[in-house]
Amino acid sequence: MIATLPPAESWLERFPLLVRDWITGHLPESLGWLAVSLLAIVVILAAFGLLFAYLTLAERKILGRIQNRPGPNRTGWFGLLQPFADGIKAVTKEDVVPREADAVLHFLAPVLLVAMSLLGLAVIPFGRHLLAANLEAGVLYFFAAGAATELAVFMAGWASHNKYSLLAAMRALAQLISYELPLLLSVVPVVMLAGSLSTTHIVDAQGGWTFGWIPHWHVLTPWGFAGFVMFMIAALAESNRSPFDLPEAESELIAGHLTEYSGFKYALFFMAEYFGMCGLSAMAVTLFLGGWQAPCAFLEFIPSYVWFTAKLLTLLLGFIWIRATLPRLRMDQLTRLAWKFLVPLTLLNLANAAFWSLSAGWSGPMHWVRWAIALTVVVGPFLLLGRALTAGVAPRTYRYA
Amino acid sequence: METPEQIRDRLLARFPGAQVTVVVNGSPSAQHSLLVDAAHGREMAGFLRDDPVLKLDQCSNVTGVDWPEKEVVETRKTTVPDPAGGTPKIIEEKSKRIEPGCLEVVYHLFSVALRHGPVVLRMRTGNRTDAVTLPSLTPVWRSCEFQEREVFDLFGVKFDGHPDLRRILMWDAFKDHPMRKDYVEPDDYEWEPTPHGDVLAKAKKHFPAPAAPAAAPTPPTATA
Amino acid sequence: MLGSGILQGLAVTAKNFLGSYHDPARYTTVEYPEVKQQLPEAFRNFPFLVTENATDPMGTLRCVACQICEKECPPQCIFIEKSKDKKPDANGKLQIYPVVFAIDTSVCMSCQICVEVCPFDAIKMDQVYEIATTDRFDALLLNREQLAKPNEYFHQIHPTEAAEVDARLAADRKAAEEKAKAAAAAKAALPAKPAPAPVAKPAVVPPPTAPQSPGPAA
Amino acid sequence: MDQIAPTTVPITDAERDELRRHGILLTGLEELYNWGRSRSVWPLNFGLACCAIEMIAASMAKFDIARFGSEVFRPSPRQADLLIVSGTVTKKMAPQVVRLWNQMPEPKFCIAMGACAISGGPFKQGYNVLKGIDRFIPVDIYIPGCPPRPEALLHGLVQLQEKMRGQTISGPDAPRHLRADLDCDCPIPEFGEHDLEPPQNDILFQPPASPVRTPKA
Amino acid sequence: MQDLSPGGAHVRAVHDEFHGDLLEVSMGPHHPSTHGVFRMVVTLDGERIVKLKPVFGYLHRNHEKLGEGTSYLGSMPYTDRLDYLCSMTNNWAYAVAVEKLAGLTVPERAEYVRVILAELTRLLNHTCLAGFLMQDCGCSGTPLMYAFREREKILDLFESLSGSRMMCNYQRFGGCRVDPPADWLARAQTLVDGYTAFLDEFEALLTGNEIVMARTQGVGCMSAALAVSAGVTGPALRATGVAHDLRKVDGYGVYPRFNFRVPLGAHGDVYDRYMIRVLEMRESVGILQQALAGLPGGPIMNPAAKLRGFRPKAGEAYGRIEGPKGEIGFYLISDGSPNPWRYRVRPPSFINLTILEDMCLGHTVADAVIILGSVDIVLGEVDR
Repeated sequence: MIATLPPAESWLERFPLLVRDWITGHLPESLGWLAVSLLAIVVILAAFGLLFAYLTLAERKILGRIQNRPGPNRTGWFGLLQPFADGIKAVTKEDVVPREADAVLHFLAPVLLVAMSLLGLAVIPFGRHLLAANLEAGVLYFFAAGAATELAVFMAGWASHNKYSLLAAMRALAQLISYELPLLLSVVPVVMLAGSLSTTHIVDAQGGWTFGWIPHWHVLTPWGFAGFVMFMIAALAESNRSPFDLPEAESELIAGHLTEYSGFKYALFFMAEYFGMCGLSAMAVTLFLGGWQAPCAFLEFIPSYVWFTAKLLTLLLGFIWIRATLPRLRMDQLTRLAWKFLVPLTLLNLANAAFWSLSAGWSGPMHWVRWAIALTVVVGPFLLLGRALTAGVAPRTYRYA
Repeated sequence: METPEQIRDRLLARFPGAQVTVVVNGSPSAQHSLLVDAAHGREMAGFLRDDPVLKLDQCSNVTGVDWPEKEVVETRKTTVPDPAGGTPKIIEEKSKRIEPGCLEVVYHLFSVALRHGPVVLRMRTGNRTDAVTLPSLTPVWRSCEFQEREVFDLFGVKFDGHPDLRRILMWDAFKDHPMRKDYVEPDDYEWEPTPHGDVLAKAKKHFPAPAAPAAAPTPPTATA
Repeated sequence: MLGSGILQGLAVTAKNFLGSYHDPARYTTVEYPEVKQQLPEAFRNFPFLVTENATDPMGTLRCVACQICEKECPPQCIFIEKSKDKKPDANGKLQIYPVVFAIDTSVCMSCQICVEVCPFDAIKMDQVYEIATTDRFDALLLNREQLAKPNEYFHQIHPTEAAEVDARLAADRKAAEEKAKAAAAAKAALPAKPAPAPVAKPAVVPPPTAPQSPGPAA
Repeated sequence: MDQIAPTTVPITDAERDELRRHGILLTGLEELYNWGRSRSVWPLNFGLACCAIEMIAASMAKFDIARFGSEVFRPSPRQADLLIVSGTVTKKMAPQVVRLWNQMPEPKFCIAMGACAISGGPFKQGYNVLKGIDRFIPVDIYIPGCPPRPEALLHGLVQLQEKMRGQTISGPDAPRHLRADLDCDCPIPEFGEHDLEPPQNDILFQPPASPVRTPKA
Repeated sequence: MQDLSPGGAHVRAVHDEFHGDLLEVSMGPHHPSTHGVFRMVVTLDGERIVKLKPVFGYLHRNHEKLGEGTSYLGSMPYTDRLDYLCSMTNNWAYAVAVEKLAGLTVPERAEYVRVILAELTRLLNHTCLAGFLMQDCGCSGTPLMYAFREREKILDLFESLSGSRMMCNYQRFGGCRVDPPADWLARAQTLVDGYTAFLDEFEALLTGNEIVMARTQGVGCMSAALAVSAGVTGPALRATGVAHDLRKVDGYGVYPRFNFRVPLGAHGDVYDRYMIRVLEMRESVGILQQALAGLPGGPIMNPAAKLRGFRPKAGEAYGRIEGPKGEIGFYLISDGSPNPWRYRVRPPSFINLTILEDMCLGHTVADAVIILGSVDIVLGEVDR
């Protein structure tokens, strides 16, 4: 029965809409738009709140498994209640504001951070019919909201009146300036090829399959793959995740901008970090991984939001895996990586995408020429710039006495 | 490597006014040492470091030793021939004398380049109270920097020419030199579960423990 | 190539992640309160006093209050008061006994020197470690009654050492009995004093058999 | 442990579990609060000496303190719930430890891990060694040993969780920050010419009067 | 001649270079990466260090004073607590000093057992160091966890031999306390056989990692001349290219019988110090294989050695061995009584810190943390 219906019309696919309509159906017509918006906010808050809770647990458990141990497993079944215990504790903990601190900014920073990192989620199409706000300039809106998060980190560091926090604030600003650029530049090709700043258009542009099993996702093109990798590197830096967690570098700056935060405010920071991570991953899914599109035609019966969630979780697992493996970069290396490596590569990638767009009509043997040129433009500069970046750094041989 | 006697002779030849004596070590280790006078200490150390035969480029260990003044009972035996022509009589004369105390700094020198050592260098202060200055060997060996600060901190030897002579282990306001043999530690033995010996004596001074003031507020958390 | 080292590292962590699900060498956790690690026989944590008879622990302490351990204890956490009178020990011989024998476990560093120096095999190392408490003063000062544990317990935690000790003590006892018998026989001829107390050697020095090697290079 | 026994808990754990099995959720605010904080004890990433290595070992793969939800060793005292004084507290360090304790937000707990932290341990005769951290800050759990095995630390943590579960939001057991009559801060000792001044906090440190206990029957 | 004095030309050059507003930060005594209670007062220009003053003494627990108050044997368990990662080598160094003082010889079997335990300790220490260093670099615990996984295996061996995981108190003057039984040796052999595989995996995780290399290469360089003058010993000295390993130089114990090499660095930076340790571990595995294969029979204690009432005659002795952190030595003066008159520890990690400031100047805070980590200190030994 499912197979006969177009996938967009299937009952499972429309299920969230049905629920929404059922709820708003009880309300007068005039309040309908408000109810729909509020409902979207509540659903996003609840879903991402829950995702945040279990992401912390997943991170602790996966880190544990990578480190040959089980991780939290005693609070509730398999430790499933652990996030709630942490939450209860964080809420009931005493809130300390240092005497010398700027109390207003000290309070505003975590609130602003959470708010800003949530704003971006409004334009992510989580499914075929699931989108809180369909903005024409959705991508622009997302990055504008995201840029404010680093400001909040700076506020936190500045307001705490702690030397470590101050150092962290300076680091956060340097990081912000360095990584906004590659982050945005790696997105430009997508916008260029989709011809729209709207996230729904971008996802729609990636629809369809060649032979029914090769999706038209951007990541499967040379420029798209390069853009995806660079976007993810920049996203790691934007969300202050290892190996770019310099502002809260534990071994250097105690807890950086978080040093003077306790209790619920600290939990808010934690929450914001995960929201930011989720937001950027969701954006990466939207821009490069085909959004909610299924990877093969015959898998389309699985609802779109399931596909989106699966892709999102995969990226989030990647974040955790990288965190478990890599040490942290130094500040100057971080900025050098941005300016000397990512920015030139993203600019070249822009040209590459332009070429890809112009050569869309090539067929037959020219099809292979197109691929060869695009791959060369990706791999060649990567090797050259990579060598320049790692100049003077190499494995060594040692002599023996 | 040269014997301490040979080093002494060469040092005396090089520094005519200096005093160098070999202190014989009675233990099976037979690590004899050179006692040098403070006035020429630094020049001699520099010579030992740069001398091509010795090349003592590493000062491995610097430490202080406290020798408090002690009463030495010397027994002098004199044989008095018996005027009667019998066996000579042995008269024992006991004399007490106070051997002055001093603080001593010991340097263990090795050569990394020539792989030999140790040459043990000692310097002594005049007494334990006011004449406690010795030349710092930090300009000769960098490794003396912290170790001499430690000797200053724990023994109270003042090192002349040390770039940064401050207390290193104890806090700056601390007044005593705790490694001296006559150091009396602060008496904070209010209560010792199993006192004996010195600890018992100290603890007894505090018993019965003063009853807690009745008006005292309760402890912030219930530890019991 | 830039990134190859990072990918190699990611491979190692991935291997460990997967390995933790099937390879016991990569999943080493002992889930403590439920599963307890098997302690090695040699494990030591705080001393206890050996009594011969569990039913009369205070009457059959091996300790004769010689105070050697008290003197040798590096952190000085043992406190002994000798008795003024003598009581018969497990062998029926009259011995001084400790009136107070206290070990302050809040000071003890489990170095085992008391065990090594004890000539009577009276103090041995225990293996308990779950002794967290909320009160330092009352719970951590162990007195004679808390310290005394029967020889069977010693056999349970250190079977090899306990067997050695028992064999040695039995041999000593036998020797003492023979000596006493001889003394009795001699006493029949001439009144004499009772045999001296048997003195056992510390457990850990094996008998010398091979020639010595040169010591550490000077 | 007798002291923290169910005087404040109306029903025992076994009874509660029994009720749970029948689907009855007891969600008293107090119980929820105690459940939450006892399952999420984040220690301060703070090591002093030898015991710190065993503390690290307890957080490592073989013992894995994470199973109790406590692997989040926070480097900043502001986010920590538990101060594990792991190792010798010297007189030079003691003011810093008290300062750290004061910087921790309520409700906070302290474990004295190892002989040195409890009483100065083997080093107690030293001139620079504080004879027990309980002279300056209140200690909840003492774990003897030199150093205690990692399992002993886990055992101590379980004891602490039990103690937390017995506490109440109001009344004499309430956390300090919820009470107006108590000052949260412990006074920080100063460096004197010969010793710390004062050498102990007389309000906190009230040892029993007699040095040698009478043998218990 | 190079200026090696504190505050020398290279230090002044850094001071002259920076003119911005300076920020003084006190790192420690409670700081996640000071490896205990160590404090660095750091003056920063931005993030660059223009001045760094180490502050010691937060773990000064009067080891030497206590040593003068207890018997020679009574100090043995205290030496466990000096460098609490390497109790076996501390024990050995102290035993060597006392044996020199009293002229005691050690049976051959005990010498072999000492070598086995010392090399196991070296494996343990270097593995943990690499883990801690990577933790300082910002790893989320993974290398440290793998290091401690292997450490637990070695600790299990120590525990089943000596009775304690960390505080072994195993060596005695004139031998060792317990004879290792055959099954213990078999277990040790299994561990040693598997260690190379672990090192390969560990190196795959770290050594070739671009971030690790970028963070550690060219950071915290130390010149050979300065290192020798500052008394730096152990892997930190060998990383500068000075071939100075007491196992070769003094040839103490039975080390001359084993075939092993001493790896040498060329740059003296953090990466070299890390790599020298890794290579040393591979050599240690070789020594262990040889020692386990060649372990002779015989007594484990010199029968002339006394446990109680040990009174060496008046004199003094300085004994040293190559500990995992460098030259650990004990200097003892006996006055013929049961207690030493002077009991001095030559702490390698304390003396290796002498030129910490010289290494850190001009680098950033993040570098200072890993430079300190690469020096490999244990505060129990630094402050004693």
